Amino acid sequence: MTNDTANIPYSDESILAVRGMNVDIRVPAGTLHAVTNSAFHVDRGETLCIVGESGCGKSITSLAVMGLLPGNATVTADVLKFEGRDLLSMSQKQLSALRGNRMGMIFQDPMTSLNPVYTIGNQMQEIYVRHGKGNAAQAKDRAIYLLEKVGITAAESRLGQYPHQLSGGLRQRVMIAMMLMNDPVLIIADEPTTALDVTIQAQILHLLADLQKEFNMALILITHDLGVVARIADRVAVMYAGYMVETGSSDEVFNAPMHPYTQGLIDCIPIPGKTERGALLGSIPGIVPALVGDQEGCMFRNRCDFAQEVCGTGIIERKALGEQRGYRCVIGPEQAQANLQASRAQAAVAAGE
Amino acid sequence: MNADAPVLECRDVSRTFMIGKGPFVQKKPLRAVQDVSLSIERGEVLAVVGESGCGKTTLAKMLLGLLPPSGGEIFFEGVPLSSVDRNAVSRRIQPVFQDPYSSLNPRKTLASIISLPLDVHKIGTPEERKRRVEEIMELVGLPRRLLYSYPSQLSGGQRQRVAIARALAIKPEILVCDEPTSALDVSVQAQILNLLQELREELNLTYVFISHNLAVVEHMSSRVAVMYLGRLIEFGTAAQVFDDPKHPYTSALLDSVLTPEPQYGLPEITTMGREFPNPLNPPPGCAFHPRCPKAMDVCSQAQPQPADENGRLLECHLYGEETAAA
Amino acid sequence: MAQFLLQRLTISLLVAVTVSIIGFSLLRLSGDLAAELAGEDATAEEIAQVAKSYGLDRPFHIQYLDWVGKALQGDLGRSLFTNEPVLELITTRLPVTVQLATYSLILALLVALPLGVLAAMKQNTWIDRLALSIAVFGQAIPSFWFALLMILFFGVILRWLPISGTDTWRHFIMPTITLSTFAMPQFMRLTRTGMLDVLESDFIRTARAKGLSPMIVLWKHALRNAVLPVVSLAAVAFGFLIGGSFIVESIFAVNGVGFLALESIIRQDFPVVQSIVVFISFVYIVLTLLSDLINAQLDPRIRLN
Amino acid sequence: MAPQDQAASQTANGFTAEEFEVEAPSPREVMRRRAKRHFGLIIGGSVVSITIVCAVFAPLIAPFDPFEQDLTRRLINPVWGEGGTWAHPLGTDGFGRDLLSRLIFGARISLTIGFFAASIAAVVGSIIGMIGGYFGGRVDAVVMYLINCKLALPPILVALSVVSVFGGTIPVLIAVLAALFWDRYAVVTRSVTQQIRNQDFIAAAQAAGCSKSRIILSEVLPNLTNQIIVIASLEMAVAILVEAVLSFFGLGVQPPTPSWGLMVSEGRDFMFFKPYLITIPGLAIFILVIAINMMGDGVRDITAPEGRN
Repeated sequence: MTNDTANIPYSDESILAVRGMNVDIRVPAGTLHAVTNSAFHVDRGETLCIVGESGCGKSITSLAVMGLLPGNATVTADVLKFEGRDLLSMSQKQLSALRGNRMGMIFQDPMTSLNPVYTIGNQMQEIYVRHGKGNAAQAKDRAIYLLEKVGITAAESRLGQYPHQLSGGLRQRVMIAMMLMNDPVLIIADEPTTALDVTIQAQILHLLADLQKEFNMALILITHDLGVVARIADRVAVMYAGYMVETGSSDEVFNAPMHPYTQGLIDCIPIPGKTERGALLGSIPGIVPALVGDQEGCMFRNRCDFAQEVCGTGIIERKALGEQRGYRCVIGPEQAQANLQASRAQAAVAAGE
Repeated sequence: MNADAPVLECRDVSRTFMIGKGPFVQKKPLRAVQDVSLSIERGEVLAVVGESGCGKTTLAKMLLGLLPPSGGEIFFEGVPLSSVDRNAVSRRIQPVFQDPYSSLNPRKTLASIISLPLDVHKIGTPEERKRRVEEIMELVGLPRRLLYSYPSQLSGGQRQRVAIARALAIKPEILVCDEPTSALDVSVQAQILNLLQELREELNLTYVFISHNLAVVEHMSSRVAVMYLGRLIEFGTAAQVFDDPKHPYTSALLDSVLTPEPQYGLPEITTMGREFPNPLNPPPGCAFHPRCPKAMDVCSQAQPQPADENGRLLECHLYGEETAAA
Repeated sequence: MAQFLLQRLTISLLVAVTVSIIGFSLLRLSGDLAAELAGEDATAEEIAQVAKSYGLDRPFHIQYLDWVGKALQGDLGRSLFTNEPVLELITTRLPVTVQLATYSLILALLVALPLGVLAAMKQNTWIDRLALSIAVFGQAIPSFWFALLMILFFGVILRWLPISGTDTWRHFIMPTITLSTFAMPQFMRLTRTGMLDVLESDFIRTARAKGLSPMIVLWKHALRNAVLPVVSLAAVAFGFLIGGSFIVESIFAVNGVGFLALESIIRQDFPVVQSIVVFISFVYIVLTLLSDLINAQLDPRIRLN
Repeated sequence: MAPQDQAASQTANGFTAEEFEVEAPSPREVMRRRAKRHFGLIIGGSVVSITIVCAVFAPLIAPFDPFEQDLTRRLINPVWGEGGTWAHPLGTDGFGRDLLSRLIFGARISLTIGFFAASIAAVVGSIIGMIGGYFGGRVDAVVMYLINCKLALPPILVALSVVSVFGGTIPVLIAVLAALFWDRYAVVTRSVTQQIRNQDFIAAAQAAGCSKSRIILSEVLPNLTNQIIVIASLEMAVAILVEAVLSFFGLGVQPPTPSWGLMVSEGRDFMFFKPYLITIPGLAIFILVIAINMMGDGVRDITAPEGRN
């Protein structure tokens, strides 16, 4: 496969740098191409959001970085570097020395992500002691300090509690505090607020953003919620069917989306004060294609209003618009913007009727 | 039946569950819905919003007649729902549920799922039912070819279309949609919302639309009922509630809506930082006061009474007679 | 926790009462007890007299309460056959049965737990298939036949092991193996599925994301959750092993409670049979209660709710 | 209405036919495909089918009358043993009866008792379990209490006692075994029904006006059939084993009826010098029970939602 992501620049200081990453999973029906030619990087103090709908490969991407994929998955990449060290050439032992230590991960469902039979304190101390940061007493002090940091009152008494005694929002805070025990440089949060109520969601996101600033970490936030992305991301990568179809800064992607998928996705969301009440929303017809077996052309073409014959063949090249800005579509940037204006005008007319 | 009466009306409806298992555990009352009064006019979309555990799903079950209220009464066109035959209710009010995976029986074909209401009420001959099923499938955008497919062969959005088709099969007047799109992807959510909008106009339906997603609610509804811990705390037209929220909880909910507008950044929600209270042990007075930025002394002492504020209903000590008197 | 305990105790008591009623009626099912006691060529008058002297002419529930009252004082009646007190018969034979059941339980767990864990970790490999085959084998083999085959092979052809009696530890080898094949497959399957479920759970992924070593993930985080159901089964299985030991006991001439039960059934010695049935049920009830307590101790969700 | 209809469906989805193509096979098709690749199911199924054929056509297949004694032809070794003859491929027993013929007729006993005991237990246990699981509360408490009582009684001892009182006829054996093995159906159907009961499709059926019995029979039961079949096959195997145990101890099927358990018992007197008398009938039980187990496991595998193959 020709690789058009190799020339996207990244700095030596980047905490995590990925270029040309593929994840293939063996399934009974064949090979599932979960992630294809993926490229991203994240620096200290920076928030990268990977956004996409279910099955687009965003969670697989994060698990690949953490080295947590199941045995039937294979990861290949031109570059997969964490703090300048090649992750692909590391042994499982070396990887597990990094996990929970230099990089932490927060999962979607706080109700099931903590072990029900051990206390909060036990689970928080364990990660500290395991990575040789100190003894149990020091771990306890650090745990109390961090629980207070994430806004949990009566931190010391919480250490003796079991997960089922806490609400979902509190558990997610515990999870965050636990992953901060060893001062990681990278936090990957996979849908950290999806299972929570809207009011709790805003708090947790705020907490993550504040902690990231305070500890000067790199944050990769994985979500399907464009609202979350727009509000928290520095840079955004939009994924569809295993491909990163559009990348850029948050402002660029949301204010001037180039890829028809990104454009359609943004138009799907009603915005109070902007979208007319009761009018029809923009929508993307059809469903996500199956990713098993050989692929050719653009994976979005079956659902795309602007699909042409060329979309069905070969590899769709990434069009670079700036250092980090790019998208994977045959339509040129001017035409893409014109298409966006035209479809929005059409929607406005339809709404006016 | 009274034609002028609201199509559905709740008067002081409450539902209490006794929580606790076994003969030796003391049961605690969980007041899932408390003294809710609201009306639904023909042809409108009434939205019920609130966080999980606020009682909106219990209210939906009561409106469907699946759960009797433990206090108050629900009226259907002016007639108490409890006096209406269960079958008559089911012919006129139908549900659409949140999870399209659990709402369809995995062992049945689409044909038998969609025709279930017709079969139960013995409407028409088998051929007529089949024709009706095909007709309704086309209406919700399902190709006829899928007639004998199983739910496991469909995507989430397709399944939700099946659920809508089943609800519409016996031509009901009211659909109670309980979080109909929250299990779906954004692009599919838009498809389903559009479908619901079109069906409503075309079939002259009335919707009770339950959701926690305020952006969706604002888009869909004509009137909005905001619930907190079982109580109706604000109830007015969509314009009233969304353009000028009065209750501090409604404002907080609106503030926490995250739209894809990068210029705004994350909202500051300070007092909402407190956790949602335990419904088994609700705070005294106004249940929202521990999280309320405008809480006063009275809020922790007395339960505010519903007050009419320019045609909208509000339950807050900031409004109504108390403040008027002060 | 106290409520949980109280609830379990009440249920156990209710079950115990019901089981004792069923056990008591077993005796009545066997026909006219008075006629049997009076002897084969007793006249109707003599039978009536016997019935009266044993209190058999009273209503059923009075007889039951009478029986319960005596049983609570340790009087379980006498054997129709040997005229020995039933309690004495059972207590002298119980130790060897308990010994045999304990050995078998330990052997079954020693084989099944590691095998189950290994099978789950190496799912769909040859180890997994081997473990499942052993389980199917153990489930399907008729234990009386398996016992006979072992006698034939190890006792008669190879002459390695004694084929009957309980004199030395070597006498226990074949009975223990036979009895444990009965319980082993269940333990194996339960450990395997429990482990498979746990290994797929979110908190195991969390433990791995924390960088814990595979050994700690397995021993600390996975196993404790996976063995919760095995603990319950172990208690139940112990009751089953005592109840099912008669096959093994009769074939290897182990003079335990099971053998006594079988002899008594064949001799239609129902006071003994009824006492053994009720006794074993009570053992089972106490064991399940115990396993609930252990489970509550292992699982804070039960203990603290 | 019609033109409106059309307009609506166009704007509602604007789908082309291709996007709604169902690529996934139907559940039945998936089952069929998995069954074809399932080694255990094929082997187990074949053995069980052969046994059924033997049992049904026993009089036509068996070379001899299984009851006919011939003291001149006692204890002839099987064909591979010393003095074996093709006239009696598996040899003869202590009464000179042909072992093969007795084995073939014995399949009838095993299968009849196993099948009817498992089926009756399935009906009783599943009804109890579904009722407990569906209605919950007090009804469920009663069901749990019944199950607990059943579990507390030592099954085989009770079976032995009851059979010793009522005699070892086939109807008695079936009734006793069914009464002893309903609990596993009840436990499984109860817990599955509890899960299903909370699914939205039950609420949808209620909202459509279905009666309780209709919901249990047409919404809940179809989701249980696979599990019930799996348990039934496993319980059938257990029932066959228990019947063999009872007969082995002389409390089951009475001689001279050819039951496999009884044959092992009869062979026990000669086992030290004619081991085939116990190995052959024992092997028959073992193979049939393994085959039924393999079939049961196979059914579970091919009907499992995610497919374990």
